[in-house]
Parts: sequence; C-alpha cells; structure tokens
Amino acid sequence: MITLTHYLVLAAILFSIALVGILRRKNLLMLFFATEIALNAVNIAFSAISKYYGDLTGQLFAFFIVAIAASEVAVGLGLLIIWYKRRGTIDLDSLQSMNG
Amino acid sequence: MEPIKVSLESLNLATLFPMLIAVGGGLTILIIDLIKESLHKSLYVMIAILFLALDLGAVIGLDINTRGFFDVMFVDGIAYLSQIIVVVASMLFIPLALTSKRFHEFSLPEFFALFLFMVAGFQFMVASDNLILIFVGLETASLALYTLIALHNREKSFEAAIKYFTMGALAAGFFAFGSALLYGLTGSVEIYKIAEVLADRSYEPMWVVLLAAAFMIAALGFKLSMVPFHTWTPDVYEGASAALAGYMSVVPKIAGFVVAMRLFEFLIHSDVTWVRDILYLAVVVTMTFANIVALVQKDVKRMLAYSSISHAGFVMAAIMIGTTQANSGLFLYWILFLFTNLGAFTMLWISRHKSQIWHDRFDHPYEKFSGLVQIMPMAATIMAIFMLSLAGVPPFSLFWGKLYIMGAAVNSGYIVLAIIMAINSAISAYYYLKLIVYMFMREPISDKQVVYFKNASLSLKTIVGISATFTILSVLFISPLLNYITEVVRVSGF
Amino acid sequence: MDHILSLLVFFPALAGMLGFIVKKENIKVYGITVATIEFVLSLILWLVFDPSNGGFQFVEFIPLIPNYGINYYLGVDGISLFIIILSTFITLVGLISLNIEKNLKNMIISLLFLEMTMVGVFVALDAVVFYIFWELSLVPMLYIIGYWGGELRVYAAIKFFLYTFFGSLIMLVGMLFLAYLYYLATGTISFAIPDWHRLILPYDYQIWLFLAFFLGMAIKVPMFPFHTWLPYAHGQAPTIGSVILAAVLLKMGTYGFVRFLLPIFPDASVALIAPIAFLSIVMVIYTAMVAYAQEDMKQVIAYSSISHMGVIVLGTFAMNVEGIAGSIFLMISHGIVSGALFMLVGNIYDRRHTKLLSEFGGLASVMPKYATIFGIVLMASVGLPLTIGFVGEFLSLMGIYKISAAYAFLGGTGIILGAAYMLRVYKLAFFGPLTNEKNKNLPDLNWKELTSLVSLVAVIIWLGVNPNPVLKPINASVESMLQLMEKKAITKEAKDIFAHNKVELEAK
Amino acid sequence: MEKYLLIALFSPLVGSLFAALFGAKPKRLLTGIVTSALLFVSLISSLILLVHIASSDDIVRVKLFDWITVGSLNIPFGFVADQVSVIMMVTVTTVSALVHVYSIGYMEHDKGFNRFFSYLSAFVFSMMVLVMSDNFAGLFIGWEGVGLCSWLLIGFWYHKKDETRDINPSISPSWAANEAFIMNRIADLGMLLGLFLIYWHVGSLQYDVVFAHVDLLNIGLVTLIGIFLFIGAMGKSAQFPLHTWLADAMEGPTPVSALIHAATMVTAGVYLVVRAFPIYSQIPDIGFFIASLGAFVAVFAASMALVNTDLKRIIAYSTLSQLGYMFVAGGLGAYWIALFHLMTHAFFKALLFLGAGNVMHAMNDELNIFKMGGLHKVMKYTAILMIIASLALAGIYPFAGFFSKDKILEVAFDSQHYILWFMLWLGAGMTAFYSFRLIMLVFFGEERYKKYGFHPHEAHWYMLLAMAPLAILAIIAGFFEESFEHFVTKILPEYHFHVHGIVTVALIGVTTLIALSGIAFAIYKYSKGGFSEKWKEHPIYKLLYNQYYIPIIYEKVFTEPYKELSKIAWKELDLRVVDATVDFIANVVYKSGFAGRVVQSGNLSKMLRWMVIGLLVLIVLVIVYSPVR
Amino acid sequence: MVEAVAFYLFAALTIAMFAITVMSKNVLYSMSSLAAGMIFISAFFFLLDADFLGVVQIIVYSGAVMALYAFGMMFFDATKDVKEKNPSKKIVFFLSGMIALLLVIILLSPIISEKVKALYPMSEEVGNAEAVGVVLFTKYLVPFEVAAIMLLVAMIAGIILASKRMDESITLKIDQEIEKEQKGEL
Repeated sequence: MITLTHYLVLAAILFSIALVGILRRKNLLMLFFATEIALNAVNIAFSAISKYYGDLTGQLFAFFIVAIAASEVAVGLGLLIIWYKRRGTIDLDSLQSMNG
Repeated sequence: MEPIKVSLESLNLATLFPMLIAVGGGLTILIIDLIKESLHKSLYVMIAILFLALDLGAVIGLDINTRGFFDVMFVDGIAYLSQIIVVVASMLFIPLALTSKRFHEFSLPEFFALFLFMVAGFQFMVASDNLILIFVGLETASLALYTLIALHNREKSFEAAIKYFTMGALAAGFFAFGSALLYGLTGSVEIYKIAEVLADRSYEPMWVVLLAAAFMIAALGFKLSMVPFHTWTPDVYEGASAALAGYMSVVPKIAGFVVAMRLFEFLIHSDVTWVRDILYLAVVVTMTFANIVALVQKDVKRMLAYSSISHAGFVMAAIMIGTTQANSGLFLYWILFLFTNLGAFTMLWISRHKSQIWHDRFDHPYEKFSGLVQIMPMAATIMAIFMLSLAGVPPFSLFWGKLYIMGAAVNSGYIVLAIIMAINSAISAYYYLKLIVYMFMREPISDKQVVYFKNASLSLKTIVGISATFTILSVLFISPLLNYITEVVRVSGF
Repeated sequence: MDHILSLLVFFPALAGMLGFIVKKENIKVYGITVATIEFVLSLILWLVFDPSNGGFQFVEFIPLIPNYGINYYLGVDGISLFIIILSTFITLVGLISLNIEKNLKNMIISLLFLEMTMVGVFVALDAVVFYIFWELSLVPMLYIIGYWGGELRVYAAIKFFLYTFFGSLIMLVGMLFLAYLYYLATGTISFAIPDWHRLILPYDYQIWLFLAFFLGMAIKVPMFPFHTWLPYAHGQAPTIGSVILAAVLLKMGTYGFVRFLLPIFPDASVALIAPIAFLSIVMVIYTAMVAYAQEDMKQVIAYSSISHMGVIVLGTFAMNVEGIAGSIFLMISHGIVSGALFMLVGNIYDRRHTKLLSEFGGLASVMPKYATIFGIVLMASVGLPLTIGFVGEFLSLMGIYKISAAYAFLGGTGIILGAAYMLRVYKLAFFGPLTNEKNKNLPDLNWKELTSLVSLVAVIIWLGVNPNPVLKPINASVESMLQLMEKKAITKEAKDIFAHNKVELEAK
Repeated sequence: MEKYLLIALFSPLVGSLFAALFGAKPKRLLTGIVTSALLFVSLISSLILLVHIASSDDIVRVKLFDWITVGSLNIPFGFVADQVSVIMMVTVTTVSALVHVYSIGYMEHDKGFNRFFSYLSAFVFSMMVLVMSDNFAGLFIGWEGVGLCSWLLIGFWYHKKDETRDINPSISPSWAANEAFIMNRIADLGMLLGLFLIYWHVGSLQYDVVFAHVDLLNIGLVTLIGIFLFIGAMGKSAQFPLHTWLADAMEGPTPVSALIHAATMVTAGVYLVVRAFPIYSQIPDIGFFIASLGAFVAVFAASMALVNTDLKRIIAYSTLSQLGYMFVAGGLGAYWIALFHLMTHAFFKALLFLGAGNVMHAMNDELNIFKMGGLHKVMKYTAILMIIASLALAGIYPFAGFFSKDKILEVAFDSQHYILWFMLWLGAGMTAFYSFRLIMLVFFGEERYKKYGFHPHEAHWYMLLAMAPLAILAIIAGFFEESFEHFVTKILPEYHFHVHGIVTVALIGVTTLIALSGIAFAIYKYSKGGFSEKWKEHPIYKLLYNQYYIPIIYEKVFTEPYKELSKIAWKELDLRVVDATVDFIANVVYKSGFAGRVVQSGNLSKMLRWMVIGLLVLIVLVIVYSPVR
Repeated sequence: MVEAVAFYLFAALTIAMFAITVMSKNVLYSMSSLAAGMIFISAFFFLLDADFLGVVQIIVYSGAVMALYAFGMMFFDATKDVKEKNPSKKIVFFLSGMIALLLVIILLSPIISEKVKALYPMSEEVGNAEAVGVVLFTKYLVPFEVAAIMLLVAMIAGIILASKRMDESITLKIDQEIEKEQKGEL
C-alpha cells in the first residue's frame, strides 16, 4: 500500500535533488531549473496530502504554486536576458561585483 | 454538487477595497501610458500618491477584526496597522522619484504600475491568514520588487536583482514546503485553523511540527533577512537605488513581520519552546552578526543595509517575546524606523551622483561625507540626527522603540536578551558614529556645495524635512501612537 | 517661578538653535550673553530655593507617555541645585576663556546644547528624562573632542562615546527592570525617581539592579578599571572640552550614585560598600601613582581627576550625612578646581602648543600671575583648608571613617599622593631655572583668561571659607534621603549601619 | 577684648594681602614697613590680651561664623585667647614682628621682596589661627596654612636648579619645599584620622567639648586619638622618622628659618600636645612613648649637629634636638614646662638664626663654617648676640635655656625615667659642644674666609636692633619661670616634683657641668684648629655627616621605588593591561567584522549555500533539540 | 497494487530525470530531462485523483515554462556543454544529502491527523476539475485574482526587462547628454 509517507519521502528526495541543483549549478538558467524542481516536489506533497485528507485545498495550493513557478520563470528569464545583454554570459560567477 | 449561495454582504468587499484601489492605480497608469507616451514622471508620481491616498483612506475605513471573501481576507489589528504602515511608507517613498537628476526607472511608467502592484501584494500578504493568499501576495510583491530593482538599469542593480530573485526562489521553495507540512499536519492552510488543530493534537508528531516551523523560519528569515538567510541584503541595497533600498528596508519587512507574527505567535505561546528558543538564537545571531560586519563597511548604504538587518533582528525579538507589549513595540519601532530610515536613505539619495567620483565601486562611501558640516551644516546635522536615532540615542525616535521593546523583554523576564540588545546597540553606535565622525570631524575633500546637492529637489527635501521632524519630535507623539497601537494589537489578540 | 527648571533646561538649547542665525564674527558675544543669562537664571533658582526643605522643589510634571510611566518630570533639591549652578557657571567661565578660532560658531552652539543636557541631567526626576539628557550629553562632547581635539581626537572621541554609551545602555536595562518591578509592586508602571525611592525591593533584585546602574555610572565617573577612556578624552580634547568634561560630565556619574543607587537600593548599597570602597581606594592610590608618572601636564590633571573622584565615591558610600554631603560638595569643588586646572593648562598650551612637562621649567619668573593662580588652584586641588577642595574631602573621608578607619586611611593617602604629583608638576613647570629659550618671552595671562580664572579662584576661596550656604541645602536633602533609606532598609546589615551611622556618644 | 583678639589675628592677614598687591612688582620698601607695623599692632594686641588675661583670668572667646555645618558636625570659626594660647600669641608675634623688621634688611636686594613679606605675614596669620583656634578643625586650618607658607618660603628661591646631594644635600629650594610639604602631609593624614575619631565619638571638634568628654571615652579610643594626633605633631615638629625635611628646609631665606623652622611652626606639634593635655594625661603610656621619642631625637639630632659643616643645618639639627626636649616634657606630663621651653627656645633660637643670617649676608650666602673664622673682628655685635644665644641654648645660667631645659631634665629624673634623663643629659653636653664649635669656627680662630675672597661686613643697624629684644629675652626670659608657671597652670596641669632640695641642686649641677664641659671642650679643641682630617674618614663621622644615611635610604626605599612603581602603573598596568583590555575587546569585535565578511562573499552560490546551511541547522536542531514533554 | 507499481515507477523516473537535470553538463539534456520529469510528475497527480492539476502541470510546465526556457536557451546560445566550476562538490552533496536524510527520517512519522475533517471534501460525484473550479471561484477567488495580478506583474517585468527600453541606461548617462538627445529628437 502506498501511503502518504511514500509521497512525502518522494517529495523530500526531489526537494533535496533540487537543493543539489541549486547549490552546484553555476549556470543561472540551469539553476532556475532546479528551483522549478523544488516547487514541483512540493506540489507532489500537496496533492498527496490533499488526497489523503480528501480535501481540495491542497490541490489548490499546488495550482497556485504552479502559477507562481510560471511567473518566476518569466521574471527570472527577463533578468537573465538583460544580464546576458550586458555581460554576454549567464555564469553565476560573473555576479561578483558586490561583496563584503 | 450544490449551488453555492453567496451574499454580497458576507463577502465583505470592503476588506478588499484597499488592494483593489492600488491595483486599479497600477492599471490606470498602464492605460495612461498606452494612451499617451512619454509623460513626465511627476504625473505618475502624483497619480501613484493619489491612489495610495485612496488606498489609505480605504484601509482606515476598515473595521478591525473582520473577515471577508470566504474568510480569506482577514483584517485584524495587525493587518490594519501594517497596511497603514505599508501605504504610508509607500506614499513617502514614491516622491523620491522626483529627483533633479534622471534615473532610468522613473522614466518608465511601468515602474509606477509595478510599484502599486507591489503595494497591493504586500497588503494581500498582511491582510490574510490563509497561507495561499499570503504566498501569492508575497510572490506578487517580490516579483515586482525584483523588477523595480533591476529597472535602475546598471550592472549592479541587475546583479542585485538576480541575486535577490534566485535566493527568493529558494525561499519560496522553503515556504511552499513548510506550508505543505502544515497542511499535512492539519489539513488546513488557514493559520487560525492550523493553530487549533495543532493544539488539539497537542503538537504531535513534534518533529514534523518543528520541521514545518523550521521551513517557515527559513522562508520568513529570508524575507526578514535573518542570519544566515540575510546574505542578499547588503548586495541588493548596494545595487538598488538608495530610494528603493530605503523602501526595502521598511515595507517588505513589516509584511514579513506580520506573517511571522501570525505564524509563530501561537507556537511561541504553546508549550513548544523550540520555536521560541530558535528565534531567540536567531535574534541574537542576527543582531550581533550584522552589527559586527557593519563595523567594517566602507559604504554608507551598505552599512545601512547591515544596520537594517540588525534592526530587523532587534524587532524579531519582539515576536519572540510575544506579549502584547512586545508586539505593539514592534509596530511602534517600525513606524519610528520607517521615518528615520526614510530620512537616512533620502539623504543618501539626495547626495547621489551619476558618476562614481568618490569611489570606483560605491555610490556613498564614507569619504564622500567628509567635512560635510562645513559645507552644509544643516544637512550634516540632520544626517547626524538620523544616525543617532538609529543608534538609539535619546530622545530621537528609535530610542523610544528600543526602550519599549527592551522594556517588553525585561517585563517578560528576558533580562539577558535585553542586555544583549543593549550591548548590540552599543556596538552599532560605532558605525553610525563613523559617519558622524566623517561628517563632523574631517576636513571636506571638495568644498563645492553643488557637488553634494546634485540630486536634491524640493520633494526630496520635503521628505527629509518630514522625517527629520518626526525623528526629532517623536517624543511628542509617542504616547498617542503607542496607545493606539497597543489598543489595536490587543484587540487582535496578539 | 513654576517653570524655571524648564526654562533653565531649554533656554540654552533654544539659544543654540537661534545661534545658527547669528553672524560668525559675533557669535562669541552671543554665547557669553546666553551663558550669562543662564547663569543668572540658575542663581535666581538658588535665591528662591528653600534651603530648609529637603524634598524636591519647583517640580514640573507633564505626562509624556503616561501608559508606560514616562513623564516629563523635573525638580530640584539640595543635592542637584549646586551641580546645576556649577554647570552653568563652568559653561560661562569656559566660554569667556574660550580661545578657539576654527569653526567657533559650531563650537559655541555645541556648548549651548551641551549646557542643556548638563542641566537636564541634574533636574530630571524621571529616569527616562534623565537618561535622555545623560546620553544626549555625549553628542556635543563627541563633536567637541572629535573636531577641535588633538592628534588622536577621533579615537579619543569614539572611545569616550562608545564606552559611556555601552555602560549607560546596561543601565537602561536596569531602569526598565526597575520600572517593571515597580509595576509588579504597585500595578502601575513608573519611571519617576521619587516613586522608585519609595519602592522596597527584595535583596537579590537590589544587588543585580545596583550592579546594572553601577556599571553605567561607574564608567562615567570613571571608576577603576573603567577609567581608561578619560585620559584619552582629556588628552585630546580642547581646553573647553576638558573643562566641561572634568567639571560637570564626570559628576553625572557620582550624582547618579546619590540619586539612584543609594536611595533606591539601600541594602545593596550597604552590602556592596566593601567592594566599591576597594575600587575607590584603588582609584585613589593607583591613579595618583599613574598621575605621578605622567609626562604631559594635562594627563596629570586627567588622572588626578580620577583620583579625586575616588574620594567622592568613598564619601558617597559612607552612608551618613557627613560623607554624602561631603561627597556632593566635593563634586562641586572638584568641578571648579579641575575646571580651573584644565583652563590653566589650556592657557599654557595656547602659548606653547605643547603640554609636555619637559618643555617647561621656571615659568614662575616669566608668568607670575599665571604661577600664582596655578598655585592657588593647585592648593585647592590638594585640599588645603580654606579652599574649596578641603571641605568636601574632609567630610567625605570623615564619613567613610565611620564605616571603616582603614578605608579612610587608604582613601586619605590621596591627600599625600595628590600633593606628590601636583607639587611635582608645579616644580617641573614653574620652579627651577628658566632654561627653554621658547619660554623666555611668554606673555602672562591676558584679561580674558584672568577674568575667567579669577572668578574661579574667587569661588575657590569663597566656598572654602564659607561653604555653609551650599552645605545647608545639601544637608537638608541628604538627611531626608538618609531617613528614607533607613526606613526602607530590609537587611539587618543595612539596618545596623543606618541606625549607627551617626555620632554616638559613649559612656564609660 | 574681643576687638584685640581680632586685631591680633587679622592684622598679619591684612599685611599679607597688602604685600600681595605688589607681589609681582619690583621691590617696595613700603610693603616691608607696613607688614612689620601691622605685626607690631598684632604684638601689642596680644600683649594687651596677655595683660588682660593675667589680670582678670578672663578667657576671651570670639566666634566669627560657622564654617562647616553638616549633620551633627558644626565647626565654627571660633577663636580663644586663654592662658596657653595667649602665651603662644605673644611668642609668635614677638618673634615674627622682629623677624619682619630684620627681613627688611635681609631681603633688601631680593627681587621677591614684596612677595616675601606677603608670604611671611601670611605665615604669621596661619600660625595665629593655629594657636588661637578653639577647635581642632581650626587648628588644622592653621596647621595646613603654616605648611603652605612654609612650602612657599622654603621654595622662595624657586629659580635655583636641582643639584646632586654631594653639592647640595637639600638638592634645591623647590625640592626641599616639596619634601617638607609632602612629609607634613603624611603626618596630616594621621592628624585627620585623629579628628575623625574624635568627631565620631564626641560629636564635636571644640576643645572644651572634647576635653570634657575625654573622661567618658574608652581608654583604647583615647589612646588611638592620642596616637593619631601625635602623628600629626611628629610631622610638623619634624620628629623621627619624619625629620629629614627640617634640615632641607634651610634652603629658605634665613629669616624664614628663624621664624618658621625654629621659633614657631615646628613647635606647633608641641603646642598640640600641650593643648590636648586632657587626652595625653589619660594615656601615660603614649606619653612615655612621646617622651622616649623626644629623648631619642634630642640625642640623634644633636649627634648630627656635631659634625655638620653647614651653618644653618647645625642650627636646624639643634632645633630638632630641642624639640625633642620639649616632647620629653610634654610626654611626661610636664605640659607647662614644655610650653615654657617652647617659648624660651623661640627667643634664643630665632636669635641664633638671625645671627646666622647676618653671617651669611656677610659671607655672600656661604654656609660652610670651615670657610669662615675670625669673623668677630668685623661682626662684633653679631658675634655677641650669637654667643648669648648659644649660651642660652647650652643652658648656662642665667640664660633662658638654663631654666627651661634644666626643668625638663629634672622632670625626666623625677619621674624616674633615668634613661631618658641620661640621654637628655648627654644631649645637653652635645648641644653645648656643637653650639660653641659653631661659634668658634665662625667667629674665632683663623680668618679662613680671606682665602676664599669674601669681604664680610656687619649687618644693618636695624637688623641688629631687631635682634636685640630677642637677645634680651634670651637672657631674661628664664626669670619669669614662676609667674609663667602660675599663669599657665590655670589651664594646664601642674607638675608636682617628688624630688626636692639637694637632689635638685645636684641635678642642676651635673647638667651645668656637662654643658660647661661641652663648651670648654669645643673652645679648647677649635681654638687649636679642631679635629684632624682623619676624622673625616672615620665611619662614625661619615655616618653622622650623612645624617645616618637616612635621606638616601628614604630616596632608595620610598621615593625611587614610588617613581618606578608609578611608571610601571602607568606604562605597564594602565596602558598595557587595563586600557589594552578595553581596546582588545573592541578590536576583537571590530576584527570579527572582517571575519564576518567572509560570509558575504558576494558569490551567489555561496549565498545560496548559506541559506541551505541555515535550513540544515534548523532541521538538525529539530532533531537534536526537540523538547521533551 | 497498480498504484504501488505506478508510484515506484514514476518515482524512479522522476528522481532519475531530475537527477539528470541537476547533474548534466548539457543544457539541452538538462532541460529535456526537466520537461520529462515534469510530465512524470503529472502522473502522480493523476494517481492522486488530481486530474485537473495534472493537466495544468503538463500544460503550464511542458507547454509554457519549457517553451520559455527553450527560448531562453536559444537566446543564450547555451546548446553546447556548459563549463561549470564546482569547487566544493562534497559540501553540496553533504548538505543536500543531510537534508534529504533528515527530512526522510522526520517524515516517516505519521503526519495525518485522524480528526481533521476535510474543508472542501473531494466527492466521487463531481469531477475533479469542476470541484476545483468551484472552490477556486468561491473561496479562492481572491488568491486567484491576485495570481492574475502576479502574472501580469511577471509579464510586465519580462517585457520591460527584455525590451529595448532597457538597452540604454539613463541612470548611467550624464543628464546633459540626455537633454541634448531629447532636444535633438524634438
């Protein structure tokens, strides 16, 4: 029997994979992929919980998360484009003019 | 499936009006832009102010402790207060667009539209106890904010925006995960309900409850720039324009505080001491770390960034303490902080140059203010007063906030915390003093008044005047302010 | 007369603000005028003050933050009256002798603001109002040291500010806690000092609160080992800064002892007599030794200030009328004397731009007036009878003698060591052959310097010969304070001390 | 009579202030005349008071106003002229009036003429306050006042530079002045403690109240008070071990030495003991200690005088020695005798000093008696006056010293303190010897001064005239012994002798014998050219000549270590430990700021990593720190 | 049983896909596997009776998001292998691994509260999409509208950031030049 725990553990694992991506990616575009993964992991958790409660709220939350993820992509890409226009790279290490 | 009956009254649309006005304002600006291009920024500023004024009126007209729209909207005292703070702060900050120099963002009408959307986002965020709406509101505001930062249109502002955005995306992940856990625990996304259910099951399984709290602390910690989630703050402040940096130091944080209050207060008051202890730790680390790093900054704006981290830590203590006194202290502090920081950042904004004549990286290095008192005694004095206020020197405004929050700490038995706060205030005095030392005790590098006055305009000066007046004379209206805040906070049960 | 205290506090500040408008060339006249008016006001206060009344007079009360117990609450009693007059007097004298050209306007405006804070500290009857002025006094002083000071001025100024700021913040926590305890006891929160005076606290609370207050004030005094900011501050400050710092600002600390520590925490005060006496004695002896070793004239006086403050603290913790009244008198006398000494050093510094003792010698023959006045002030400093310095020192030591002869003896060594370092300075600077070429044509004091110094000398002698007009109001207030303390005492130790801390005739 | 009291008290002050007006100006003869005249006014008032009191036994009291009123303490400016104080007043004003007149001549070429008179009159005023006060605090005012004036006057020639001890054993006037002041301060502390003790147990510092109360006090307490007060007396009267300043004080102008360091100020200690007799008569043990110390100093100081070559120092040691005698009398309860010797000593010692002043004047301030000799030819009157004074000092009948000093020896013998008596007896011999050694070396024998090119001359007539009354008093004062006793014992206790008749006569004989032999030995030895040079190599000579090495010991044991310690306290402790600790803390905070910046590397990856680390920490805390319920 | 098989299958697939996404050096691979992972996730939604969500997932992600990314990728010309400097792999894997481990440990405890009653119960009668719609347009109408604003914000942001109006920075220009240009235009 697949229980909620299974789904949650899966979500946790996916979330951790996302963290791996977020931590190790130097290419900003690919880093954004990883943030998408994190949100998707949460979506699994939400819909699973929703199912086990028989409650729709979780699905709605997941729905909003999808919306949020989409908006983030738009803004993120916009930022990347303008950065790329200026610097010709989307490498994360190029963003180091401010520190200390 | 049964049809759903909805009466307009039960929706209580009034709770929604303020945000609708702000959104409407944003849309109006977009429409005006469509109709006629290249209008002067002053028009947009005034439109924005007008809509914000309407917004403020709508907020003030709200009844406290009402819910609306299927209980999604929730206007309790803290929502009411924080909305007022958000709107007033926005009204005070938006005239900073009227500089005598031209900056990229203000030439774009979209800036003002996004600004109003952002205000609406923050209002949604505070005026609800539904995690979904909070999340959506938060993201609306944040996405707008990232864009506003980038619109300053120079490499540093892009860098700032990207950093802020990326970290924000991670924090959004944290928030989502935390919400999922809370939902899993309680089957609800409404905070009051979550609190009920958790209390009902006596916070078991404890680990999961705490895990959810941990995620939430991480997510809000990012918004409130708690150490170690603070790393974006100085870079973003440095990259953004001084006006926007000042805005960021005030408005998003008050929204964050309100959410944090809603989320953590019930945990703190339950016998789950974990949250309290962790917040205690976080508060101490945040205050201290930020203060220490601020000591070695070379740029005033960056210093103020660390300073605002430290102040946020200080105020976070109020949430940790959790008494009515502490929570009203939080609002009092933040109102006072609003005016002082507004003043300080406006002073920076006034002295902004397009070319980096003082330092090849910084806009506002300390050296820039050398001997300011001899060239512009009034400006130097006012800036010094803002610095002293931030350092907590009485009788300037922030002293009263510190007094009140430290008093709240003492009254709840957190003597050690109060002492740590005191020590931190003493440490922080150093970096504020450093600016005073530069302004008052060094000889000026350039003796040309114009060099300093470059970006000043009447509206900027007015804003400085307002905040200076408020900072100096705060003692006169602390009492009514405090009475009102306490009353409002108490009726909403915090 | 009802608002004379407010007038006293805010008149200089208002004048300071208006001073921005006055033309640069005339600012000094303006400053002196304002300071004179303020001084006359303070004299009027003395005139209308009822010396037999030990309580607070001319009380003003305006609610500020009533819900949190913070009120604008002013009043004056015998303890504070003369320190107020001292502040206005020293400011006036300092302004007259002011000899600064760089940015004079800012200096005078800062001084006027400083005067407000000084008066404010001493008239405040609400702890928060007290704290406001206490902290605010740092700001103009910071500027004065940091801008017009010597080479290390910025370091000295920041050290001064941060050190005292740190201490007072700890004190603030103590105040908040005390207000809370007041709330627990009475159900209303209050920061009013007279309210606190009536509060009887449990012993352990007293100790902790005492320590919190003590730290803040001890740094200001400055007590050993928190004293190291002072030599820097004095060493770097311009003359006027040193004068006011030594004459008035340091007194805030000891005034705080009398106003807060003793009446609010009588039991803790009694219990902690020994450690505090120890610190004071270390202060007296150790700093006297350090003063002896100095090469810079001003540093000698700076350290000597610390040493004298040790005697003041001893007197304060004598817990009897003689000692406390003596210590208050000593605050005033030390204010005048150290003010005069710093002014004198300033005079020679103006002429030679050095304060190193090795640069001088034999000055008595080129500057006889200067040497004479220095001599008189020096004698007051070492506590010669019939000068102002003796009365307070005598009474303070007399008071502490009742607690322990050993304290009086060790504290009393100050009069020997004090003589040693002061006479050393005098010998090195004024005696011996005039060897340094640069000193051969030094002009003697000019009328400006003479006016200020002679007025100080006049006070030194006048109050040395006839201290009673000052002592009487002090006495009345101290007596009522001690009665209060006796009533409040809860520990046996304290009760014993208060019961027996007076002259007791012995029968065989 | 109050009027006269006030006149006596304040006319020196008026004179001082008058002279002070001209302080920095060039010499004005007027100042000298006015101050002297005012002192004569004071003298006459004192004499009127003396007559008044002697005739009516009326004690004159004046209370000006309250000085310090605090708590139960009330110190008035109260003055009293009773039998004791009026004697002191007369003595003081007499000597000082004469010294003033003398000084007009002595200081005639000095730049600081006006200043000198101002100081000198101020001294007299302080001294008058000291003796006339009716309470201990007033006494202390005078006590410190004379100390101040002594400081000013010793350091009068402040412009002289410091020398090594070989060249000038007093180093310099300013050094000597400071030494005197500081040493006195040490003693003053003792005295202050005494005052505190009195106050806290009696509640007043008025003599009458205190003395009325002494009986009621615990004996231990009285002992303590006695000790403390005597410590004060030891400083002012330069008793061992606080004696070194007196010899160094000879750096001051000679009239100063005559007035302050011989006749008046140094006897203040004796006056205190006499004044406080109700206390000391309660505590004979302390009295005995005082007497023993006195006897010791009498011999100790005399022995140093034996070999010294410095004109003034010899007389200074002699003063020291005589003070020892007075303390013996005071300590043994013979208060009136102490007072009597105080008075006679004032006369002849002042005379001696003034004579020495004449010699110095003549010799251009040369002080080495071995550079003098045969001066009687040019300075006949001075020689006569000094011989009179020396005879009085040596205690030869009928000179004043004979009466007073013999009485002291009698007291010592009578109270069965034979050792004390023996020491005093020995001291008497030594006194006689060194006095006439000085006379012989200065006035008689080979005229060595010619070798050094001096051209001595006699002093002004008015200087000699000023000395004359002293000489007369030195001769005749002794004959007033009985009336003196009668007069002062109205207040002071009488001393009842147990031995009478033959023993007394024998004692007088023995004492006179040793004095005479001392004189004879001196005359014999020095008329033949004195001791051989080999003596100077002898350890005993060296020991005596170097004042038992005490100044050097003080310097090595106290002064230098204090200096070193002070340096250490400043440079090592204050700067390196106390201040460095503060700075260290501040620096640690500041430096940790640099360390903290590492977090702020500006690299987005690292920033994200910090967030994740934060999350991890929180999660770990969830597991590790979850509360146990 | 089918559920279990499906779960494990898709779980393995998503994990694998996402692992490729975060580990691959090639953007194209990375993105493709991301898209694949997203679609596999929608399988879970279907498994969990969240049909509507599953559809939305496929449309939004595989449609909109992936399209955006693809455009982005082309714009950045990132089809070739990206060179990334990853100096501290150990830390990355340690952190993520620890978090994964701890999360799993914690999440093994039972979360679901038995007492909770569903606020908006799923019912067999009503289709998922309909049910979601009802709730979305009643209770969650406000968030929905806000989400709309959010998307508007995102759109404006995307447009303005990528537009030509950002190409020339007024911020960096001296004011006089701007005025000159404007005059020239006029």
